[in-house]
Amino acid sequence: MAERGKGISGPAEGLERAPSTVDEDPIERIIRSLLDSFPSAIADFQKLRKGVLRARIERRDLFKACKYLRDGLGFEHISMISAIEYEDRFELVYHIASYQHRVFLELITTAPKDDPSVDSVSSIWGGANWQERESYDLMGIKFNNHPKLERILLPSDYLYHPLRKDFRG
Amino acid sequence: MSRKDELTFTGFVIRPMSRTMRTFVRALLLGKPNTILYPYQKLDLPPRYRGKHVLDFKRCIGCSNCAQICPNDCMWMEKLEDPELGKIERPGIDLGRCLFCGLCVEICPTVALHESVEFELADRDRSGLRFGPKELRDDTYADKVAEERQMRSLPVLDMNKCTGCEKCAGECSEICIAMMPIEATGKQKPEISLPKCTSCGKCAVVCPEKAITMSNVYESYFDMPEPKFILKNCTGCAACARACPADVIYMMDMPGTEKMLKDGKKSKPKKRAVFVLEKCVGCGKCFRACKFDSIEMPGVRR
Amino acid sequence: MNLYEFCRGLIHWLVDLINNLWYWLGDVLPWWFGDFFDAVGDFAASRGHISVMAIGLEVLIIVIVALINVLNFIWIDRKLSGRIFDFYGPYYVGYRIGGWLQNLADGIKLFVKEIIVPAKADKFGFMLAPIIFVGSSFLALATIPLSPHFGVATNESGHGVSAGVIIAFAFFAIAPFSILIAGWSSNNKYTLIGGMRSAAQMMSYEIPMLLCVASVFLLAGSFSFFGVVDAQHDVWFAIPLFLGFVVFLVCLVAEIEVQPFDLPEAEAELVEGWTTEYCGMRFGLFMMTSYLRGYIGGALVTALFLGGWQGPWFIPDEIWFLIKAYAVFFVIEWARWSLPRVRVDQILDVGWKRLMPLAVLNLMIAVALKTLGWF
Amino acid sequence: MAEMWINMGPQHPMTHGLWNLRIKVDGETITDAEPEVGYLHRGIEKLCEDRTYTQIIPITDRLCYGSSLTWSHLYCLTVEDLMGIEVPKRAEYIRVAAIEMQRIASHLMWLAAYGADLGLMAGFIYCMRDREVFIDILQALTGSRITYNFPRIGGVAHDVPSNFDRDALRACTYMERRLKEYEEMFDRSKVFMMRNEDVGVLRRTDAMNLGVTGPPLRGSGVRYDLRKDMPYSVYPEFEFEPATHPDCDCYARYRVRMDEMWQSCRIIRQAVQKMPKGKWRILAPRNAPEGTGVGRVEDPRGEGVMYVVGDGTDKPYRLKIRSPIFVTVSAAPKMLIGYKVADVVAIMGSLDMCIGETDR
Repeated sequence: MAERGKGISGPAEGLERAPSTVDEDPIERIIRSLLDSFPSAIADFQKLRKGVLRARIERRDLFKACKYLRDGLGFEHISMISAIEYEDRFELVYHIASYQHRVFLELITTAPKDDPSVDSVSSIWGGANWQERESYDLMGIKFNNHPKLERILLPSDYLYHPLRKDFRG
Repeated sequence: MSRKDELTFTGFVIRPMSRTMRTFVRALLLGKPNTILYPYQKLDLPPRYRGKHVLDFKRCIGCSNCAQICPNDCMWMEKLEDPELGKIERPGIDLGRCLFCGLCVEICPTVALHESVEFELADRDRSGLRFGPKELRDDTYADKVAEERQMRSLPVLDMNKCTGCEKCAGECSEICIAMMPIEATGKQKPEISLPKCTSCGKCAVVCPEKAITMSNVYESYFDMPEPKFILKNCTGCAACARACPADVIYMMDMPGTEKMLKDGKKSKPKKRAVFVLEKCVGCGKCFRACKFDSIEMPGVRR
Repeated sequence: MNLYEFCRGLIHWLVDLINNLWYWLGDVLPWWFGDFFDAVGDFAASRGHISVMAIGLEVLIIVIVALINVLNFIWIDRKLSGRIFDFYGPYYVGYRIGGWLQNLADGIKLFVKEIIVPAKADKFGFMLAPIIFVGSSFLALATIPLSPHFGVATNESGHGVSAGVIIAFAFFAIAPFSILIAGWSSNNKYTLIGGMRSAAQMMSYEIPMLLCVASVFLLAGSFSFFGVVDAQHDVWFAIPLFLGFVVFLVCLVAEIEVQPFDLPEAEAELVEGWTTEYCGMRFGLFMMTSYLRGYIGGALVTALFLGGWQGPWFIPDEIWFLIKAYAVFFVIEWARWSLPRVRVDQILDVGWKRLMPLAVLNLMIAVALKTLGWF
Repeated sequence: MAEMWINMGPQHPMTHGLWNLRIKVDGETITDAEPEVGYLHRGIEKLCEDRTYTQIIPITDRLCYGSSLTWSHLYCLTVEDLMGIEVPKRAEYIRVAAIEMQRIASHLMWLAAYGADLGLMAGFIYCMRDREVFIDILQALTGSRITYNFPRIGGVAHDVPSNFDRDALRACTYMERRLKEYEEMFDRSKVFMMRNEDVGVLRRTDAMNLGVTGPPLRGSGVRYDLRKDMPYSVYPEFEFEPATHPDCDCYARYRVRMDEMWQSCRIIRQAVQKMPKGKWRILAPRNAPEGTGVGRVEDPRGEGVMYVVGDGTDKPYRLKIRSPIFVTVSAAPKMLIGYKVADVVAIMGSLDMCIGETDR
């Protein structure tokens, strides 16, 4: 029998609000440190609503940026990975949330039509594993270094990626 | 709340068993059990319950909005001959495919379609679930149920009588009536901005020709597409006016388009369609009737 | 007059009736026929033949009574537990008698269903398991008398089998083997786990249960039902041996496999456990027999701890016995519907760490009571 | 006994839907587990690309049979974000009251299924019986029992019926009395606690890393409730406490859901009492602008997110749905390994599976 979750004295332990040593809003701090770390990669920074940010990032810097987001900035939770097909490109939207700072980040990266592949972030967030498989299954995006990139919702011998616009049932 | 250390010896069996025993005694001695013996007793259904549809033939104008909003394409329009109403078009429903989402009832501009509380619709055959307009018909149902939709008294314009005298625009205190010239006819018509209208009825009173009347119209929460008229394609064939279920389209002469015939007489002038968009229900029938691409409606299937 | 004598008298009367006609036939027929007729008639009227016929009739009566009881038990299970759940239970079939006929209707439905044997099952074991299960349960039933006058174990001397309780428990404990056979022969992973669980479960409850029975024997000084019940003339054993009574009841729930301990057929985790592959009347037999075992369990508790058929004079002994058995069964069902199922390691825990010491303690109490001479 | 793989599903009493849990057992101990989903994939995301914005609302109802209202509400929130619509205050209050009723109904259905999983049949029947109270109120409000089709883009479909506030307050009082009975029947029952305590331990770090959300996350000691921490709708105007529990086991998840029912009763009372007068619906545009909208709500099962891309027409270009259970079930092997076969029902039951939203 596995032992109980020892060492958790109360629900709030380790989850206090952002430390007040930084003088400004945690969101401002996140934006600044992200821009400092990836000046070339992060573009088009927007504050959409209260606590919702949007950023664009180059495909090759995605993994590094995600690692920095989790380890350096405390984005513990990957909420959603959505793949969108446009006429000239694929867009991958990573919705990443931070439990500490109450921030919701929309990280967008693009992949060209002829090479729809990005680095997998499932080694950073375990929750990304199945979502990447789903994106592969339905949209045909390849995720490099994914532990098990197989179809998940559709049968394994299915030939098409049905969410692509050229798919006709 | 309760934790392991609070558990006492009674926790093994006595507490949960006393809980069930209380229900047992209540059900056995004090009252009836909670079940409803279905075929003999029926549930009390609220008036909003969404069951089998009921169609009021007299209210229905045959606009086919219900058939268009249906997410499952389970409605169709059927042409039929009625002794009272003449040649009409009314919707039928395939309840075997129906979601019972109620969007058709919500979009109906005249509240002709209702959903009754009847839910026992089982049949041995799929074709038995296809209800044509005649099976749905119940012209008295709408009077029996309480009205849910809001009504507004709004001015309705009859272009056949309108002379373009501008009296209504002068009278309107909210300045919601503007006179707009009708291209190529030399006339003008009042355009009423309905959101601003306070239903005061002055325009109807002042109109010398009784072209504006106040009538009760159901409020709609759906943003329907509006037809866009392209004058240069119009041949004046009046197919759209015949197709329109809501009397939105009037055919008007265009002076100056008369041609000289061989015998020296002038032909009749060409006609064009004029839209009174305040009355439009956005069904797209004119768009579908027009063979000359003279009407555009973005987002409506042909 | 006990049941055997009643049957014997009945058979005797019938044989006499038929023989009168028979001998008359022999008289009117030619002599070589007549001799043969006389011989057959004499055999029919012989003492041994009438005894055999009487025992057969007795068995028939007891089985019919038991089956009616089983139908009642299923009805109690459905109807009264329906009230526990705040609904009606069976209602329309047999409306006048509270939906009692629903059980018969279900039985008829199960009869007309096809019996399917899985292709890769061990056919012999698959067929054998229900036979052992039903047969052993009926054998256990046969040893239990409802009163001094009603029971197959009563013979002409009227004292019953001297080791009746031991025989009842011996037959009662055979069922897990048939469950194991059924689980293994079905060739299905769920049934296999169910069968293994049954074996593990038997290890945990059988010993404390028999220790409790041993304490009863100690106080009663007899192995037969008559002796045990007679010894409870003054006070029911449930009062001095209250601990043993509780332990026995818990073990009994495990033995007849109802809710808190129905691990072999835990329907949430192991589809239907060891009965997963059975269908039609074979499943019906399993189902019926599990309620029959509930009846046997109630009867055993009644006989061993609740004073058996002893009660006020205005109720016949048999009815008094059945009332007690029904009450015990209702308590078991009540616990069944209000408690969750335990886990397989927890039943071993409960059996060995809780029930076993309590059973030993109970035996010590019994020894003390006996030594003090209070019984 | 040698190790063997067992398919629990696609048709199995444990699964509550159509999915398959493959477990590798050594005797009765689980050594490996592998969930398989996809049996109920209906292609809702593709379906939505061919429907107008209004027509999608009844389809989003079909995402989850347990809490269909949350999903249509989430869809409407997302599209309102895309279109930039401000919803009338009264509509928001009606929505909140309806959603919290839906949350209680959904949790009651979970508790019923959980009771049946553990073999507690009385719990099953009682919870289903009490769920009817809320279903009846929702039926009077929306006109349907399971798939409500009630929220609209820019408000709700109907105003509240007469006597709604009286019925809602009465139902809350009834529910609070019932909850005490449930606590007596479940918490105080030793056998129930034996099945739940120290079973299915999911550590706090694991829960955060694996993307587990909702009651399982709060049951692992993380105090994160979207209604409180990233409020949507009018939730900031209500007083309530997000339920958390530090124990990380099945009992903690059970406790969190029970406490959430208490809090939902609180919210319903406030919503009904504070409900302002006014319009309950405004006219929404037919065509959405180009751009994106994102909505994020606290579903009864976790965090539900929708992301919609509009292209200027009356149909969405792309609609992505994040199902909480789809991610949570991928964490199942972490919880299952090392426990017994009988614990599978407790662990998977405490996650509250809903296959409709998982497979979409």
